[in-house]
Amino acid sequence: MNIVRLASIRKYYRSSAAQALDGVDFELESGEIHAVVGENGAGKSTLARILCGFERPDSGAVYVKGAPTSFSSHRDAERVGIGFVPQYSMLATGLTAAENVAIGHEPRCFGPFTDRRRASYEFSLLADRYGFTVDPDAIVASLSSAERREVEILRALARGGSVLVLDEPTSILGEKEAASLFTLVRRLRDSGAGIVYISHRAGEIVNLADRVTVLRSGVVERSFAAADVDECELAGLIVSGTACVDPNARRAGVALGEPVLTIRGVSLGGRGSGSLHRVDLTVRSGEIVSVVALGGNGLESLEDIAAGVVGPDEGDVLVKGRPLAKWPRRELRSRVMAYLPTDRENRGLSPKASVAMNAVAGRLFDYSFAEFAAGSSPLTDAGRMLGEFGVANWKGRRVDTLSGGNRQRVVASRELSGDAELVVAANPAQGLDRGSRSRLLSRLAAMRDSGSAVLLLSSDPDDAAELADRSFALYRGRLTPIERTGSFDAAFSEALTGAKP
Amino acid sequence: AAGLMLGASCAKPTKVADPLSVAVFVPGIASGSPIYEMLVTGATRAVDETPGARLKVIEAGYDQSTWLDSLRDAAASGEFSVIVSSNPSLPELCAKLAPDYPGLRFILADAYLAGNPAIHTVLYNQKEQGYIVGVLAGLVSKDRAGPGALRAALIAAQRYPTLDRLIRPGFEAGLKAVDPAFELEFREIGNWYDSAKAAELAGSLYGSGVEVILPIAGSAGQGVVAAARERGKAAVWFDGGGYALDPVAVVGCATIAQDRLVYERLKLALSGDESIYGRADVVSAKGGYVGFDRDADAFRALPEALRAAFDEAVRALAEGRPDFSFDTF
Amino acid sequence: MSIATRCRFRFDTIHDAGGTKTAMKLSAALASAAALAALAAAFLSSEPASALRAFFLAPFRTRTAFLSTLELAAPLAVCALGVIVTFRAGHYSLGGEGQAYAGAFAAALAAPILYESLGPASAPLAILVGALAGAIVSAPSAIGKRLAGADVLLTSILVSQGVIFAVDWAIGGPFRDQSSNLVAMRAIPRGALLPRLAPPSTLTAASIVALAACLIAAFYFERTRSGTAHDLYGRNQRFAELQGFDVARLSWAPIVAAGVLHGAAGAMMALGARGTAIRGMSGGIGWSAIGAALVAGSRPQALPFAALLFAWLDSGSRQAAILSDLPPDAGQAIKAIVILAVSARPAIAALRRRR
Amino acid sequence: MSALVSLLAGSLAFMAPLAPAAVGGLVTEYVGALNIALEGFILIGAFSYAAVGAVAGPVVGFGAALAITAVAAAGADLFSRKAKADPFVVGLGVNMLAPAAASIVSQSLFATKGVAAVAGLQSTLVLPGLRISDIAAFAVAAAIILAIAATPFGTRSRAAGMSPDSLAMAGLDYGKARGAAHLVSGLACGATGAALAASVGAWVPNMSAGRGWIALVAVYLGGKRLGGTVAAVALFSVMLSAAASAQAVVELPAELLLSIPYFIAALVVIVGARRTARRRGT
Ligand SMILES: Nc1ncnc2c1ncn2[C@@H]1O[C@H](COP(=O)(O)OP(=O)(O)OP(=O)(O)O)[C@@H](O)[C@H]1O
Ligand SMILES: Nc1ncnc2c1ncn2[C@@H]1O[C@H](COP(=O)(O)OP(=O)(O)OP(=O)(O)O)[C@@H](O)[C@H]1O
Ligand SMILES: [Mg+2]
Ligand SMILES: [Mg+2]
Repeated sequence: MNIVRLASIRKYYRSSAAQALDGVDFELESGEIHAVVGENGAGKSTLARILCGFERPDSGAVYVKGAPTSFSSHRDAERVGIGFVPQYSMLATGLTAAENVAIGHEPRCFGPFTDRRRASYEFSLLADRYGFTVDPDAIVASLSSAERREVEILRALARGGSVLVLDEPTSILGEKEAASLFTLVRRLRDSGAGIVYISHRAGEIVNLADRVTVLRSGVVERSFAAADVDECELAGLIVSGTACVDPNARRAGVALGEPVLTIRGVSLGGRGSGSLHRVDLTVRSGEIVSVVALGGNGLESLEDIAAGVVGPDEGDVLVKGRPLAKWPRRELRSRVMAYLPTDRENRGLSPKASVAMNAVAGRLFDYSFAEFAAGSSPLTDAGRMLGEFGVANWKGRRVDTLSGGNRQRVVASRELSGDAELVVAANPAQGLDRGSRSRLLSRLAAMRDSGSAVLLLSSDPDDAAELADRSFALYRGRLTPIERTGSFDAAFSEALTGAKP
Repeated sequence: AAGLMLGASCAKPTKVADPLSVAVFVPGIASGSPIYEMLVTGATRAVDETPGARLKVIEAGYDQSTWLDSLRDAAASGEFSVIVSSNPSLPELCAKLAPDYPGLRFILADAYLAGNPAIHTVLYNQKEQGYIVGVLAGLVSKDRAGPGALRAALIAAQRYPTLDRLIRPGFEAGLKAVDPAFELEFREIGNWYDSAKAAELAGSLYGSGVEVILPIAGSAGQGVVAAARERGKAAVWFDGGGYALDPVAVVGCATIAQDRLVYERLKLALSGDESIYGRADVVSAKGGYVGFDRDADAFRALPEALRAAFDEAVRALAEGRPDFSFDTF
Repeated sequence: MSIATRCRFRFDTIHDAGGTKTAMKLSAALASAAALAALAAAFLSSEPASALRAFFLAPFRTRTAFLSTLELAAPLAVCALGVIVTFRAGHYSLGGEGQAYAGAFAAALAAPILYESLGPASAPLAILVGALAGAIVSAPSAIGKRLAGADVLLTSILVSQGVIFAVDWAIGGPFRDQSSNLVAMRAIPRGALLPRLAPPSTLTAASIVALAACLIAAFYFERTRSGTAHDLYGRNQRFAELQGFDVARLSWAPIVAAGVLHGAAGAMMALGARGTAIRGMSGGIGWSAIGAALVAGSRPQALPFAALLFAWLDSGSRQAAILSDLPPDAGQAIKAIVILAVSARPAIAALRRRR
Repeated sequence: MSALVSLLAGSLAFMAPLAPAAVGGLVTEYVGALNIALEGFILIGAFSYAAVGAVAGPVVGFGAALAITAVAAAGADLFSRKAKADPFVVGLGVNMLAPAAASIVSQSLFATKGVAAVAGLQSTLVLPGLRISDIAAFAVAAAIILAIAATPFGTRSRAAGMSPDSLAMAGLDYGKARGAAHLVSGLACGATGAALAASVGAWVPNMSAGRGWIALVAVYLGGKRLGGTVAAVALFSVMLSAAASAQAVVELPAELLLSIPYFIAALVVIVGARRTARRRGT
């Protein structure tokens, strides 16, 4: 018996003129993990939001345990036990973790007053039950991305728990956090809950899911039992026409050049376990160097240092032999350095500006006054760059009406369309579907081959494994080189968890 | 807007106004303000008595910085040949307009400007007005406070020339006429409407032993009256209308015969007398233009002897003692 | 296909992110505003027809009235341009009122002196002096933002309020025209004022300057690199910094530019019809300017219309008091209702969306 | 000594009508709306007190001031949400409409557009500088403080301001949270207006005299936090009361004195920001 069923759901977004869902049928059984996959912009998040009562479908029906239901807000969905973990963080960052979970259902004392102590206590009970360790009274703004995700998961589980909808939950999680999430999800499934699991990672899905539904352009293309396919087949199904690539079969013989980025004895304090301690790292032209870390081990700090967002407390950061801070920013960014940030909403995009503007922002001052005033060449350039990464239908649209993956494609279009001498790419493949991911990775490889220096910062070891010439693990702010001998994965997990080989 | 713009470009030339059409320009709001109500009454009477004359009342609101624009609109409408108004600050504004609208004439009460051929002004001798309430304030203070320190106060919205040169010295002269030992306290509110702050200032003055306060503060004066009421102290009022605010606390109210003055001068103008323009007159207690309103219970409740002394001072003033007359301001 | 898309009145630019077009917003809102105002007049006047005619048509009926309304719109447009310049840099400065007032004061102070030495050429210089005064009032916010990251909204409103009191004092005290009962400074000599283009209307070159300023600003934001960087900085400062824009300058320059514009607008008022600085003469222009800027959707090209709308309402409520029996507060009430109606999304667009 | 007492009394008198408005401004700030219409709502409150109080007495008048202003504030917010009108422009309209409407109603109710003194509406002094109406105003402020500090209302309002999405995740409606906050800020402005009118026993056009703006500034000066706002209100009250008392000593120009607190506050803000920036190391 299914717990939730969607029948012929349609949803049209006027602001982006997108038919996000076009007659979708979807069923979720209790005790199953049902994966939803598909290209960027296929309608996965929209499906999830309708299932959870955030949006109303234009037409079609939602059935809960066989009865037709209409949700007017997420509260209605919560009431029947549906919890949601959104693709983007939806927390009130100035409140505490416990307050965020309690909101809307605050425990009371003395009549109308909030019982703070009980809210914290209930939060810790919940966290203990699911094996999380977030401090209930910590202000969310002070938590790391992974910890925030834990808060969101706890919020989804706090009420009901008969259905849990997870929208790309692992895109910003490291391997360890991801593993514990999988355990949790399996446990919930085994206790009879239904799980909707949206992801682009074929590996995860094959290991985790019981059933898979493939969406394409708002329509269900296929739905099948996960046991029927292997990882490679699944990857092919998610993105039409992409063959499964053997990760280790690349690497043209490219000559190593001069050091482009030199990080020497850099320390950065005040960030807890994410502080850096005397980090040395050199990236030469013609190589891809990857640094992999689990959440909270300093990857974000290293990103800030390498991109010049903050200066180090100690040590030097040199780009082409010149201190990074001494570079005029405009010259650095328009000629030398490409930067794909982890935090794309704040750093990588100007969400309320047009897509085209976001695409050409980096080369604004490359145009002459007259060229820019005439307006056609920036627009043409934007079209060309966006086309390269497969962003379609972008004219006259604001970036924040794009789907998550398409936003990342816009960032990539801007940053990787030139021939930067140095690329700092932090989690560049987050939220990208298989096809876009491989397109992005091959673009990075091509840039390396034409002499760029690439620093790849990632919480996903797969990125490193596929691409990197040299790899490091970052654990508690210290770098350890990883030798590519023997089992790569084993070497990684040891370095990442601090277990000395 | 574009369509209207086209309409404007083929507009008619300015028309010549009927010589008997009068605008009463109220630099504020008539209702609730005795001086402006009298302005309207006086002008209405003059127009009613003149066959063929027409009257339009224009209220401009209290923001003085917009008065010029309103006056200009009135002048530009071409509907009026005489504008009657009352306020010390109007002569400058009218003088600014006069060159643009040569046919237009202005009669301004409670104002002073000599020598502009389009403008006739009449100023009340407000020094006398101040003197009258000063004497009353002095008598009442002395009567109530006994032989202690003799202090009275003036709370003003803000400082302006008529206040500094006429009202304040007149009030002080009245106090000193009662007893040269009187001291005058002065406080400024900063605007014409913060009655709560006026109440606060008055409250602390009353608390420190002041018995009578004269507010020259427009609506904010209500705050002074309120403070007097709750502490059993007294206030004296200017220009009429004060008794209505409180039947007990307001013990006296100096008046001006605005309705009569406006009636007389407008009557002259409508009869075709051009000689008044360019002149600046001063009217005083002698002609009965400045006086005192006795018709109130609070005043009648004052001690017999006190009232007698006060009446004597007012009578003397009407006969020119002391002499506060002046020709140029 | 939506009406908005069909009525597109400009070429596609890199800025185009869709959305309601301002021209349509303005005109559709005007229609509903007029209907509401008619209703209000019917209740508040004994002769609603003539009140309405006076309110809506008098400002345009005669050449003089129309040109004077244009002149009224000029300082408002310049102020609103200042608002747009700061808002589009993401700085929410509410200090326009004090800056304009200081500009008027400084211009009234400087004009007679400049006139003595320079003669008729003094007017533009006096406006520059006003602009400088506006810039000085804006400086604490600009410096505070640049050096300390101090909240511009807060510093600007505080400094502005302090300056308003201080200028009130200066105009009413040491710099007051002692011979006058108006709380104002000495009248500026006629020759030092902005020359009137079409007497008896108050029209001066100020309105032409204002229009030109709006067009230049529109070009700046839509078609120049720096204007685009400015805009992107306003939308997301971190992003602008990482794209290599000159964020240090953008953190203070728009604030000072707005100060300059506000100060110049104040000077225009003093050197225009008023002929001097009068106590309280800024009369809420800083706030109306924010209203006008928002009604124009932060687009300088739409600003002349929005400013004209506000000036028209101002003038209309005065005209209604003069030509009909509509009291000033009723005029004020109608003005408020029209502003509320204009701020609403056009009813038409809302209906279209519903269907 | 007596100077100190009178300074304190003056500060209390100034603070009583300011405190509720500032706390009300804080509540709307929590939900992320800059409430520039405090001034207009204070006028509505004052007028309602006088108008209803004239028929039904001061107690009912006070209640009516709270209720009417709350409804007006919630209504304005509803309009801005439903018509998608810019809240700032709506605030501008309210500030323009409130005094005009009061004047129109006053004409038909009190037959005057000027001061309308109503017998029996002046609240009695219980201490120097403190009236019964002031105590009521403080009580309203205290109730709101309690509500935002210790009930779900406060947390939800803050969440609405930080991230409307976080409310949606709790199945709560952002619009309703915003509306509730405006309702409360209306209550607060009603209390401020009523306290003002009760201190002089009359409706005086324009009697708010800038207190709405001071309240707004206090919210910002207090860093949009409860403690800070209350401290800023106290600071302003003392400074403004001191400026008034100073007139007894020297005849200083009132306006120049009034400007000083604002300049000092601006300086405090800039220096404070500089120190925070230093601490953050940027
Ligand atoms: N709030 C919105 N406003 C307008 N259009 C939207 C909105 N949300 C989604 N869309 C559009 O609907 C379509 C489906 O988007 P959705 O977010 O569901 O995709 P997705 O499958 O989750 O993609 P991704 O893998 O990139 O997250 C896209 O074309 C997107 O641009
Ligand atoms: N935060 C901002 N920073 C800079 N400029 C802005 C900002 N908000 C708006 N603008 C400017 O104002 C214009 C209107 O903004 P927006 O795109 O939100 O309106 P719209 O979509 O055209 O209209 P609406 O949203 O009312 O239908 C933009 O084109 C931009 O030029
Ligand atoms: Mg998605
Ligand atoms: Mg928009």
